[in-house]
Amino acid sequence: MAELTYRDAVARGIAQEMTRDESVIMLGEDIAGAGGVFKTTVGLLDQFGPRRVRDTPISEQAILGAAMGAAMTGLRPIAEVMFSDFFAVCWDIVANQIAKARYMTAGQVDLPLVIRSANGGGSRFGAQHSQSVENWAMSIPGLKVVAPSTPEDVVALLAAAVRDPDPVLFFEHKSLYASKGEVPDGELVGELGQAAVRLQGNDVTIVALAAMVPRALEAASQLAGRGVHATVIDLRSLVPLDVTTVAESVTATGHLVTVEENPRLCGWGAEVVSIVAEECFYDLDGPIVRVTTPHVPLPSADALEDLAMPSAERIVAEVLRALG
Amino acid sequence: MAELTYRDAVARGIAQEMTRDESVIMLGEDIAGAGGVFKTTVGLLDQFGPRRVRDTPISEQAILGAAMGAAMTGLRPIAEVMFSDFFAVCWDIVANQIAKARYMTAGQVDLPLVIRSANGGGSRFGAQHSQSVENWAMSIPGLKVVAPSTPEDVVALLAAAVRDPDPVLFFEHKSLYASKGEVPDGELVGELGQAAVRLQGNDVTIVALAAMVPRALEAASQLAGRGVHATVIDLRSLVPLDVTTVAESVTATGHLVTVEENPRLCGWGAEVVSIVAEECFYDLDGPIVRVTTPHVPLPSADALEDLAMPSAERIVAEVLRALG
Amino acid sequence: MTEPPDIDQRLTMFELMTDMRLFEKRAYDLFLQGLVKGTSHLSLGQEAIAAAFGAAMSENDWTFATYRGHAHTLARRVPMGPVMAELLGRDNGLMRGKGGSMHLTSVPHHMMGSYAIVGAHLPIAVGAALSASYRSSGQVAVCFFGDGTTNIGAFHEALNLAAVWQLPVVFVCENNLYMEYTAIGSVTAVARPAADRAGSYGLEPVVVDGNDADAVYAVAVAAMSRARAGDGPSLIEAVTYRHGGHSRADPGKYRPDDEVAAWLERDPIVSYRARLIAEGVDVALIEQIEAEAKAAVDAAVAEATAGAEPSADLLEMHVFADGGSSWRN
Amino acid sequence: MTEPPDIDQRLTMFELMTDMRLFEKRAYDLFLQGLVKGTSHLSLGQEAIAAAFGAAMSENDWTFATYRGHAHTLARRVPMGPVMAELLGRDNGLMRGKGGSMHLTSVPHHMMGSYAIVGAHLPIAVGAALSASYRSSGQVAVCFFGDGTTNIGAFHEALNLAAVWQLPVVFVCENNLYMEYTAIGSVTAVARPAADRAGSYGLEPVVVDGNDADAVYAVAVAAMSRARAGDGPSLIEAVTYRHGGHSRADPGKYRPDDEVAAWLERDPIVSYRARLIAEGVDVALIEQIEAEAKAAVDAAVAEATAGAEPSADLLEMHVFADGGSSWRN
Ligand SMILES: Cc1ncc(C[n+]2csc(CCOP(=O)(O)OP(=O)(O)O)c2C)c(N)n1
Ligand SMILES: Cc1ncc(C[n+]2csc(CCOP(=O)(O)OP(=O)(O)O)c2C)c(N)n1
Ligand SMILES: [Mg+2]
Ligand SMILES: [Mg+2]
Repeated sequence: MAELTYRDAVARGIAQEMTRDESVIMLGEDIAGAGGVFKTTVGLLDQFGPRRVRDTPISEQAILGAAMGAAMTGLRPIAEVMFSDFFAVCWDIVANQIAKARYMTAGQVDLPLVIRSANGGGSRFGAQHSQSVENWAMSIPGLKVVAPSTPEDVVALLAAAVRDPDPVLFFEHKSLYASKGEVPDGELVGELGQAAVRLQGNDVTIVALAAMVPRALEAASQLAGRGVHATVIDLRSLVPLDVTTVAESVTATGHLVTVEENPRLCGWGAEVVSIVAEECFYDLDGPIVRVTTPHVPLPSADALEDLAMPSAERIVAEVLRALG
Repeated sequence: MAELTYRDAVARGIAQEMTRDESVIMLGEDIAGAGGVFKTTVGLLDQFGPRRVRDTPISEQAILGAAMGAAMTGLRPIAEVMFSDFFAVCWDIVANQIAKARYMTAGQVDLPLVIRSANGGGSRFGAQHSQSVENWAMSIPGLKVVAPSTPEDVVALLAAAVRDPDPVLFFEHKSLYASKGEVPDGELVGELGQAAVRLQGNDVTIVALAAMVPRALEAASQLAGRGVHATVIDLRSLVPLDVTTVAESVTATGHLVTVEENPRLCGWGAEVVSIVAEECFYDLDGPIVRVTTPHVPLPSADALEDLAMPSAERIVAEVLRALG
Repeated sequence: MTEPPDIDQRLTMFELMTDMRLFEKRAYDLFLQGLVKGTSHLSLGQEAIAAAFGAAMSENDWTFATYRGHAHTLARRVPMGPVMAELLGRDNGLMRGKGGSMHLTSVPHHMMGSYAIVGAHLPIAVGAALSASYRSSGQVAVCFFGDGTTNIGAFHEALNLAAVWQLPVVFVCENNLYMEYTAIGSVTAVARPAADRAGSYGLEPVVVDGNDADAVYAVAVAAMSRARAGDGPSLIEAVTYRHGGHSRADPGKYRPDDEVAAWLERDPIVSYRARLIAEGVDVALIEQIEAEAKAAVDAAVAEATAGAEPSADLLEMHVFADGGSSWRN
Repeated sequence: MTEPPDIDQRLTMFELMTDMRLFEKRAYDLFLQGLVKGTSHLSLGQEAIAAAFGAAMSENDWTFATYRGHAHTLARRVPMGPVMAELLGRDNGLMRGKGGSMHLTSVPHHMMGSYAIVGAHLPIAVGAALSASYRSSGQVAVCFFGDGTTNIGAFHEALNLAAVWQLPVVFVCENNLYMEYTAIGSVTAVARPAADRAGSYGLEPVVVDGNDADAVYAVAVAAMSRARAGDGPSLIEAVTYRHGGHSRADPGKYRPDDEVAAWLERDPIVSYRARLIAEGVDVALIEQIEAEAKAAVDAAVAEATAGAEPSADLLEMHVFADGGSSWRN
């Protein structure tokens, strides 16, 4: 057991898999010589050499296209998109090519690849470097979508993603990179599609992801002070989605609040709410409430950005509203 | 009053606005000389000349970037993205640039532009030419999103979109192009953000969009034969969203079924459901049901594509299920 | 530069071109009968390019093609029956009806896909070449695309990356002078849409008569061996013309009659047939090839039309590697 | 080719460069004090390019810049106070704190934005040029970007479209030899990332010493008048070097010491100052310009630090033209 930052957990997870499997290679901007602009890939060039850890030009379509072509022909690439906002410049490769190839060919094409990206706000980087775009990925059939909240999950789910036979979009949260947590020694391999119940309570189910998990936990502890006991579920992966864990909890609590960083419309929260509104309708004791970023681009000033993203205080207020 | 196809309504709406306003120009692939690959812009080159109706290279980023730059500097461009699937190759310009410019500059930048695109399935074009991507647009703050279902609405809402001071994504449905309807003579200008109640009934509220509207109406007529009377709401625009009309109807019927062509996860249906599950919870008499395309890419064979998209029969079955 | 192809190669090319021509003409007939669904894009008139590469490539080399991919698929010896059945949307189709004409793929034949978004497959081909290079497999990725594709961003990114990493990929621009309905010359800053861009990637401009199978074969062989030798990518512009419209819905009327007529005169198959005979190939052999092609197409149509509609369970299959589409528990 | 700039222009350039230098050095100090939030990208060492274009452009011409846009913003005479306040995220900032360092924009000054996605603003600048051409306004769009930007798809699409339509846009590649932390030479197929691509768009390659304001001024004037004459776009590669790291978080240690030292020797402001004095400009005048710049920066800091935090209602303002963000009734 060692304490590791979320940032260092990335390199550890990758190193574990690259050591095990020669077919794993990496490509991305500034990932090799510089160890990544977020320092998530430090040491990997030295350990695995320039054939396996490759700096690319600023050409996201080429990076992801190359990852796809390599995956179709026997490799297991890990590609990096530096900021998840940049998925917009290469979305065709992700949404139209990678996601659809297996289906269109009736299963002929294998695409064991991982695309890592730094996602989310809180760093005062402004509207083009702060988005939470995991809902973009979730809306495209054919992609798996993972977003860990702890260093241990980073290692374990990254390993699972690399071993997964399907394309996985792996969202690392920028504002969690500096956070620390205990990570067990030795090989670590998680399972995609298992939510984690981070806190158990009987009054309300709070579902969160990535950086919203610590905030939901903080909100839960404030709520506990007011006699409201929340279950906090960390989804960890959006596809596959652990509906069972959510539904079981809602059945017990009768109340659901989702906490997401996505802007208001069509986020993953809306999906979770819709599933529950259909499948657990008769278990619900009150309206379902989503806590989201308002439907605005993220502002850069710290005062405004803090206001935009769901805070523990806002979660508390919304939970109390949901409970009526 | 004349009968017009949905296809011809596009050219009529554009011609109306180009005649009125010199600052309206058009750009896109094959839109000028060829009159559009869907023949939606036939005659406009002759009428308005090559300075105003411009064929472009296959360069979607340049097309939409140029539209943005022109809109920032005094023009009101109408750009075409031939198939809405191709938004993936220029999504950065849409989602990161056009949608965010006004906000990031605290209102300095005006972007009166329209992006038209042929959206949706039913033409056996396969997974890369058949998607319904209006939910992609809805999820991005800063865009208005329109998707008409009738020739009259095509003219009226296209005119409204061109006059709107904000960027509007205008989704024309490929499988409606050949459909016909009465269109009043003279200038026609609609209003964005007003849903249309296409049928009034007391038992269930069905909310649909674009090509799903005629299917919902067909389902409603089958349901009427079984004694179930549905209200059918044609949303017409997703942003602005006419929540009032939906909520009023749900309050009256107690049941909501959404019918969308989007693949299952994070479609606009999930958004509508989530709003209702929060704001109309106590009016609901049963689970909310979404009818969607399953979460798969669209197959090309006719038998499979027909199975994929919501049919009147499936809508009937799901409504009956929602009613319990 | 290289030797002319030997007689076996030339007969192979003639055979491939004949297969392609007869196959696509029949597919067009079936479309007129309402049997071919969706859209399709024929290579009629452009066959020499696909055939020459088909002859020049080794079995393990990879093909990446566009929606205009029937010829390239047949060039890899993918059996005609499943291809025709795919155009008809049948369960015995190459992809069981899930892809259709625009997405023909046969991984066992190293036909790595037909891509319907302009430009997308260029970087994907680069990835295959990266894999070949990483594994020192000696394989080459060959990527076919149209003139219009040279103006999209992915073209630029793919060419640069392939050149920087000196990967074994051959980019083949089939310049048929038109995009869909618009002439390439009217929207391109240079006269030769591919060749005049080669310098941007440190590559030599290569232009070849795309209607002359022997000429294409020569540049193909050179580019393939350059790739295999580790000397990096090539960019070839093969000038050609499509006899028909862009897709099945298009009569192609935007093209001047005399231009069409001049190119029909230069039919790559008619002229190649004449050349072979003039150079001593027995007419009987030629006719035998033609008869075999016709028989193969007949058999393919029979196979395809006998196919069932795709079964309903296919709809939710093949999204993920486990065979299904489940996104939840 | 053109006359050397007259003395007024030269003093303008010196003044602009001095403003930029002192402004950014102070911004860096404020960052070290924790007052500048988020990220920021300095042009220290690269000022001659922005200043020369600032002097060569007319008031109505448009600037499109990147996240490395402080210098280009000041070059359009945008007042320093609101710019500094924007870096501090204050309500009196140029965009009221909503954009930050990477998105400086001042439409009244025709500073049409700083764009933080590599390549995106090239097609946008093309659109402004289209508007100028359509309205026969005589305006020119000038678009600045880095060497690394030449490898992204949007670069290619924008250059081609501008050339096809012969639009009044000047593309200026500030080749500072590095992208973020990686040398441009290691990921680019040609030696001169912009100039060696000019031919792809039918343009002449233009390379200029980006640390020599007079030289940049000369090519700027030529390109601007070409654009205004209706002769279409230009692509200029101005070779330069950033004194510091890529962004505030980067010490720039990946660069060889002697390379850094050699370029510091070639500081564009120090050398220009010396040249002006050598050519007879009164030292007192130079010192006055410097003193004024310092005073302006002092005043800007005072103005910025006196600014309030942005008010909470700003969060949901400015999404739509009606001033708000409402997406529903
Ligand atoms: C990104 C994108 N834009 C537009 C299209 C629509 N489209 C399909 S084929 C085509 C023309 C392609 O021309 P070219 O590259 O010359 O190939 P050809 O069809 O002539 O073989 C266009 C515009 C598309 N499929 N993808
Ligand atoms: C599409 C995209 N990819 C990557 C980045 C991250 N990024 C920001 S600046 C930069 C380097 C740009 O280099 P260059 O164009 O040379 O400009 P410079 O910063 O040297 O002025 C990179 C990779 C980005 N902002 N956008
Ligand atoms: Mg073509
Ligand atoms: Mg640079």
